[in-house]
Amino acid sequence: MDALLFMIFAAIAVVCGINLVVQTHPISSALSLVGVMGALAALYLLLGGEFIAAAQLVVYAGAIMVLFIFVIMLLNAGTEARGRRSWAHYAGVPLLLLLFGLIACLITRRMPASENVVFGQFTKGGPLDIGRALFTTYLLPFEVTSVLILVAILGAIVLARKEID
Amino acid sequence: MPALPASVPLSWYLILSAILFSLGVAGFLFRRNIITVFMSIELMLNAVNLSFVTFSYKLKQVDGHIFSFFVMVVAAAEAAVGLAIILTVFKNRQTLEIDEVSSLKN
Amino acid sequence: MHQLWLIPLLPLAGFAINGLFGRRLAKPAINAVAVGSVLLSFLWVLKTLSALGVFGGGESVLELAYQEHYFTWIQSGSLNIGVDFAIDRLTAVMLMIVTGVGFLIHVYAVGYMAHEGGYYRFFAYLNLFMFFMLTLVLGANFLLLFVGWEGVGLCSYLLIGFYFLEKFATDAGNKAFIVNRIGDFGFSLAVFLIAMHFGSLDFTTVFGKAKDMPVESSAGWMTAIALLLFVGAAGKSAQIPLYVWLPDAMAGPTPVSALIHAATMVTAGVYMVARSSEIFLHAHGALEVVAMVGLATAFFAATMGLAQTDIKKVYAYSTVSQLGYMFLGLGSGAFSAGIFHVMTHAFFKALLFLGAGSVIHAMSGEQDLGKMGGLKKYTPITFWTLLCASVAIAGIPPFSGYHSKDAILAAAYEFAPWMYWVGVVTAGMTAFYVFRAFFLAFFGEPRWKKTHDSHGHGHEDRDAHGGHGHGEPHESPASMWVPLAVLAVGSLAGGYINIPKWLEPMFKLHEEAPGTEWLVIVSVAAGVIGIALAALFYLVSPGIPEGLARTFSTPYRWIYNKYFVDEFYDALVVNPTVDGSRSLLWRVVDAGAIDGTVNGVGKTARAVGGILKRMQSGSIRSYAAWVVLGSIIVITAINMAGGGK
Amino acid sequence: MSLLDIVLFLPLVGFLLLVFTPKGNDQLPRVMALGISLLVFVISLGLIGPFMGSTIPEGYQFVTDASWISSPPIRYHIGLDGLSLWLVLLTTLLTPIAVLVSWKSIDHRVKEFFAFLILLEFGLIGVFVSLDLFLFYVFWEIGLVPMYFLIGIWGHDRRIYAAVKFFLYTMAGSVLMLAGIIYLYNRAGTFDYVQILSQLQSGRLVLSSQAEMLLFSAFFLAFAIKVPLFPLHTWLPDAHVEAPTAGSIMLASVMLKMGTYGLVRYSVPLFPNAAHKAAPFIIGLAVIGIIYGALVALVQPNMKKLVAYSSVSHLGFVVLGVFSFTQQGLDGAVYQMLNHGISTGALFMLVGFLYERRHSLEISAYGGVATPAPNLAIVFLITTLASVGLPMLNNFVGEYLVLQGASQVNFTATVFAAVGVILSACYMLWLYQRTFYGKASESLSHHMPDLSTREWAVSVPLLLLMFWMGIYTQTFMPPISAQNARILQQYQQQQNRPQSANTPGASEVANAR
Amino acid sequence: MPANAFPTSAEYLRFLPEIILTLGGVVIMLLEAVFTNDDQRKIFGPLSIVALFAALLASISAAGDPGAAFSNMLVIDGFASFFRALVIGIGVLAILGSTGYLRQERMPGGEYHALILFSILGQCVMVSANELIMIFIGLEISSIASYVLAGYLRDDPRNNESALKYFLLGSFATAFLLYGVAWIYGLTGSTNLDQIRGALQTSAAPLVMAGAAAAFMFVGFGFKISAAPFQIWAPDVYQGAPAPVSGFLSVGPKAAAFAILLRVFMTAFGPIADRWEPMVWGCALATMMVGNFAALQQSNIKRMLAYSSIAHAGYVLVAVTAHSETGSAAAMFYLAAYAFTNLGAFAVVTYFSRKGEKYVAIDDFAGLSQRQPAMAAMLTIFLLSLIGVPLTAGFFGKFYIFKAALDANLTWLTVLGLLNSAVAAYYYLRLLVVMYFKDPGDSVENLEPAGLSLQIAVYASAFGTLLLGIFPGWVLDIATKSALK
Repeated sequence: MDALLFMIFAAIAVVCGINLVVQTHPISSALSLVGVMGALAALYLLLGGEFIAAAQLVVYAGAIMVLFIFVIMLLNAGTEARGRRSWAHYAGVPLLLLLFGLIACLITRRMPASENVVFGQFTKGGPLDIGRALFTTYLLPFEVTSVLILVAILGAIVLARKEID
Repeated sequence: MPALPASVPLSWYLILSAILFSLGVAGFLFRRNIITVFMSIELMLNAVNLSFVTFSYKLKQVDGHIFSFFVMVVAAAEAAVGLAIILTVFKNRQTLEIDEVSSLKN
Repeated sequence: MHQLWLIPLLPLAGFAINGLFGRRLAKPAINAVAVGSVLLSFLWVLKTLSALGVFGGGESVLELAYQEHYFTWIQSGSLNIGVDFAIDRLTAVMLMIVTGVGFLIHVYAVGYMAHEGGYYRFFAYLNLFMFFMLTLVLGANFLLLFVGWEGVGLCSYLLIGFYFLEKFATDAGNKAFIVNRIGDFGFSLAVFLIAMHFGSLDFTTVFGKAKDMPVESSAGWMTAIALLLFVGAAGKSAQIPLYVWLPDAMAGPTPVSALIHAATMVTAGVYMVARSSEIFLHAHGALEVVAMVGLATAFFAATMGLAQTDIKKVYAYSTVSQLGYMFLGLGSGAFSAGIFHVMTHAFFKALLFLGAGSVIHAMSGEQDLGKMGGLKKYTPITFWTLLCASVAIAGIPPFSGYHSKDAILAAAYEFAPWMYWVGVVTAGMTAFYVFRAFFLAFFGEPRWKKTHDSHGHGHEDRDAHGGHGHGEPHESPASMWVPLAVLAVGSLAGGYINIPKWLEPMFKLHEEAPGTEWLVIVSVAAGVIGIALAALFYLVSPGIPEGLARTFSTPYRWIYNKYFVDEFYDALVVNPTVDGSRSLLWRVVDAGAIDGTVNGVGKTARAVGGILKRMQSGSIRSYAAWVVLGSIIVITAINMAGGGK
Repeated sequence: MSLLDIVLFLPLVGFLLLVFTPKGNDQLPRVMALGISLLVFVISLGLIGPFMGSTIPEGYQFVTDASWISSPPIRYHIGLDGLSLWLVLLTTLLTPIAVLVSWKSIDHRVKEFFAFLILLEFGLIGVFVSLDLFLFYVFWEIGLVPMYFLIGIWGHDRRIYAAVKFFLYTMAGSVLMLAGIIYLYNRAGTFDYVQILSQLQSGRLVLSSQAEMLLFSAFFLAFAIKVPLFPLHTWLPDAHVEAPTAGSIMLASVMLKMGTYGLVRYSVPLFPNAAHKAAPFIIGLAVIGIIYGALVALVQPNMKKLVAYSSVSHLGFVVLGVFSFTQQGLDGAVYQMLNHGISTGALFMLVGFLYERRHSLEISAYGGVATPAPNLAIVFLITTLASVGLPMLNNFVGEYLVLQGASQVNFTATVFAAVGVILSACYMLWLYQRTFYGKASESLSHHMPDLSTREWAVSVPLLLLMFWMGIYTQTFMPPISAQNARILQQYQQQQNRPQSANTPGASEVANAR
Repeated sequence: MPANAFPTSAEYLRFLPEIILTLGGVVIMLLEAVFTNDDQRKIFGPLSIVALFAALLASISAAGDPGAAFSNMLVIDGFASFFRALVIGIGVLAILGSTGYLRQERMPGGEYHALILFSILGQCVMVSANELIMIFIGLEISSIASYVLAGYLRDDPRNNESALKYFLLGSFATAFLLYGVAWIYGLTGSTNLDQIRGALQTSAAPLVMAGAAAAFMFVGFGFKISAAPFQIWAPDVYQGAPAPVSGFLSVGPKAAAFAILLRVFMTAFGPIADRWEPMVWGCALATMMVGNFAALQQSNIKRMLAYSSIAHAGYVLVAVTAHSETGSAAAMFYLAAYAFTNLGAFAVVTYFSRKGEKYVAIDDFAGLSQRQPAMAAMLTIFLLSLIGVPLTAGFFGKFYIFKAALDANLTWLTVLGLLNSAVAAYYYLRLLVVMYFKDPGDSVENLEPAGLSLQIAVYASAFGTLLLGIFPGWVLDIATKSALK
């Protein structure tokens, strides 16, 4: 059952990922990305990450992707024009294959052997555990992240504010 | 069709992560719309998160989840700033073609 | 202390005064300083020699060299070179010649140069020359000898180029200096070898050690030293193959030719070889080389003298030839005979040049024999004195040349009979061309009358007398002819100063072998025949020379053009050096190869930069591709390094 | 605070004073520069004291040894011995001369010019008195900067090319020397020259033969470029031709000596075995340089270029002398450094005089100068004769000793080097003939005044020195000779010491960190 | 889970500089609404400098009480304190150098100063972090602020492009960094540097994977320090960004990135140094060469300085390659020396470029020495320092680095590096040539004297450059004392 679920969601993730890459209209790509995120949320659940699966849907698929789509709409972005292709376009395929091959080879050959993933084996990914960790061990990063967001807001304001001077 | 096993090895998750990461890279390399390129980066970050969560499962720790949580937050922050930057670029150039934004060069 | 330093320093003081203040001094003052300093020097030589007992004692004095030390010149490690002067018999002879003849020539020059520009400069140089020449003969070590050696070369350079507005004069000066430098190159190498092998440069030490060595020492370095010294001598004394500068040196004023290029400086080589006789005697084969070169020089220079038309050139080649004789004497082992000839030659050759100067003076600067003739009645004193000198050089008894030449030829016969015979032929030729010049100048129709006026201008600033180049030839003033007369006496009677005998303590006296009295007769006969032929060709039937020249046109052309040696040197050495340096070394090696490499490095660097900057295409996607490529490289590299563990 | 400190830092003070001099007045910087440089010269005369007299002191005089940087221990360690004494004096003498020479010819950016000139003096003195390798390197590089500006701002047409080439060439060589210095420090634990030397001599520091050779090469390259040794010489003609007169004087007279000084001070004592091994090769280059420089000088149409190539030739003698490792050779080499400083400096100065009058460096633009300017002709002639090595003038003594020393170890090289002496007469006399002899053209006569009082004032000291150093060498030679004797003694000791590195095992031990 | 869930006051003190900077930034943001634009420029400059000085004092006092803080998230050791002081100092000079620029571009000052402060805050967090998560967050704070700063003049297309390139490529590289972090977390079970080190020292540690993780992380760090082949963004970004920002970017984030690179690689990845050393060796060489050789061809001074900054990163990488105590100290000294030098150089460029950065071609500098001799002299000092002429900071920086490299037996890298520095002399000299040897052109005609704050920035940088060049001892002593093992 676990395997089947993994297969299904993994397939969805990969197909949506590929779709993201091949679609020429940003909206299609954005929707594909949402698909990937949803599939990943399901996989997180399989891995015992209850909180993170929820966050994935709320923060990522919900907030961030809405922002993306909003901007796409705002800028009225259309289908990519077929322009000239730089060398990166042609070199990209072998480069990608090399990179992927390298990573995959490392994972399959060199990663220390470990058990299979069985749903329910790991249950510490709930909000309680996360919250406890965040407010004890990870208190500082948590707080500092607020500054990070502040900076982001400030930056967005600087760049997007209506007029200068 | 061989009988489906009850569960899959951990490394399959990692491979999936690698595939998604590579797809993200591919999107960066092949897409010409700046927003799509940016979304490809988000895809890469998602792939990384999958790795974190997978490793967290393996180690039976919550730290990986925390890390991926921070990644999400950072991704959100980046999205805000990044989209703002894209907006200014669009305002100045009226285009989202990434290849058009190449006036600074030798 | 006999204050030997005064001898060279008096002329140096003269040089300093005239050199520094001469431009503001009146001519009489310049004369007084220049001539007076040499005179004082001459007198100091006399005083010193008499104090040393030379004139009174005879045999017993100066057995050993008398030496004075002033200060250390160069001190480095074990090498200690002092400023030391010494007098021995050889030096005494040279001192007398240099100061005596030098004084006469100074006096002569007062008259001769009276109308020249740069008067003070001339006398300053002349005094400087005296200083260096005296240093040369007084120096008690090889390096001090070398100081004088180079110094006289410098003065020669300056005086040859005295008329520095003329390119040929300065060219001749450069040539003299550079050819001398080639000789000095050999000399200096010899000095290095001497210091290396003897540990000192002092004459006493070096010759003392050399004396203790086995005769005809087989040590190669000894021969090397001797031959290298001889290279130096050949440069200074104009021997084959380095004689080429001397004929050109006649571009200088005539007193210079007399003093430097006849009487004193050019004999420095002879002096030096004689001085180093111990080394030559102990060097295997060196003397043979000296003799051969001397003989060859004597012979070939004589042949070249046959066809010269410039009176000074004739005498110049005769000087080369006579110097060859001296080396023949030295090489035959008769060192004293060589020195003897130095002395007599100083008399008669100085006289020849001064006489020639007087003739030129009379002809208002004309030097071409072809444009002279019939001067006998205009310049009687010059005529008679020149006759004296010509007879002397022809080797006719009892004139001085006869004595010394006879001594040399006798030694040569003993050394190798064929050398004697060549020497005799040379003597005949000498007599011929000297009298040829004599006859052409003083006898026959005056050939100068028609062209006279135009010539006065042509040589205006080259040699004397543009100012009074009009009218008939005239006798020279007293300051000129008195020295001529004194030298004539020397040429006449100088042979009776028995130099070989005087030098006997230093050089083995050359006893004439019994049964060789006929040698003298033959050589004298050769001289007489030479004179007779000259008389026949140039007095009796003047058509013969042209006929001969036509008949033997090829040899004549070779002789007339001095065997094309200058052209040969130019083509073989000078031009290749200059052209090669310019086109190969400078343009190809320096600018092309070396600088090209240097600039090439710069260009390559910039080209690499040009390639690298292409990475910067401005496109974000290609940048990302670089990042991907980089990450692949980095991951691969880090995996390679670990060795797969 | 010893006398030497004052001599060293007074120019720096002068530089700062000049920098902060108000703009606008051109005369003030000239007077200041002259005053400072003369003051330095007068004070520096006091340095001779301990070296005169019957005994030459062992070791360094006027030593100041203070900490500069604590870690790594870099010390401000300076001192003077027979080797550096005269080079310091040469520097302090030539600086006021260079100032006077530039009095009129520099008429724009006057203040900067003199400031750089005085700064240059600071760097040059520093090079000669440093006894700490690091300090030495610092001064070595400092000298580069003012010279770069002197050439670049006040030079002739291709000055930029020349300045950049000069800088890069020297830089390329010196960075490797820096690597060598650092390596030596890592091995010895100190930058102090005296200590490193004593460590090497006592055997506390043993370099493997390979390491020694590499270190020697690193130092040698820097020095050889500066000397400059064939085939690293091509920066020199360009730099000289383009530099202003004062720059040429300082460059030829003092800066080139930095290289030869380095060879004597560092290359030979620190790396005797490597020096010994490399000697035949270096002697070969030196001899090639002597002949090559002379031949190329022969055909130069440009006066300064001619003199520059003659420098290549002359300095070949110095290198030849140093690498003969004989007393005479070393004495001659050091003496020749001074001689070359005097006579070539004077030549550049005189060429500068000519240039000021006619604004051309082409020989063909001259001819017959002796007629309108006889005094200039005489001064030039004496300098020419000094340069060709006429006895009783300074160069002769140096050349003689060098060749005498070299003849004892390599007679073939001596023979070829002596050819250079012939050639020097060729190019110098030909230059003189073409410039001064002949009939002067109308335009030349009008623009060729004879020497002015100022020009006399700078010429006379140099002329006097040419004679003095040629005739009475005992004033100068004993300190040099004594120091060289020590260097040679050390060199021979090092040679005799069994070298542990020839067996691989031992070298590894020596290399172990 | 650590016992001390609640931080002690000592821990807050150790974090005080960051707190001050945060407060400073927030106060500026709040006050922004109160003042007009003109007033903002006048007030916020001094205000941020006050905040920076307060932070500096706090970090100095924190240095007196070293130790960990916040569950080992931070470690305030000498190394951290040194870099904190350095980046804060950089901030002061950067603000001084940009006041005039803001005025001339008529830009509001509030956000600018706040962003600088936040960026420095991020760098402070980075350099004192002992945990990958903190490093990541600090890096992001610094980076996001930097992205915005690079595009601060949002109506200027050059600024936009610069920001976009910086942002996209920076995020791209960060993804690689995170991927590496994920792996190292999976392999060692921790993101704490000390624990990673401990895990890697065990015999069972999967070193190949750890190496690959290190490589991924190096991509991220290499990007920030502009090490080849991840340097390509730098020229475009530096050229496009406002001049004072370029100056700031070339030293501040770079110094912090080097600090974490050193800390991560020497602490966490110390046990696998033999694996990454050859890789860093190659990167160091490639970086030096790319920087120096490409700089030979530049005609835009900002671009040239960008390449020069790449090359200098290469020199520091040589010190990283040495991965020794002296190497670490040398890198610290070098970064300090380079900070003064490069900030000074950019300050002069800022001054010279004038409104709209009109004059940024090298040839525009012709005759500067005659119109503004003092400024030209200062730029000369900076350039000589960049060349590495003795008695300037740059020389001692290079000296210490190559000394450390030779200590570590990196002979060839040393030789090649030194030769590189000789090549580099060429392009710096070219600027000197133009300034001093060429006649003044139009570009220097209407050059006003520099403003006070810029003059302070330039003279202070020059002073620092010379001070570190003549008496490098005290900084080096501090660096040596606080160097990583």
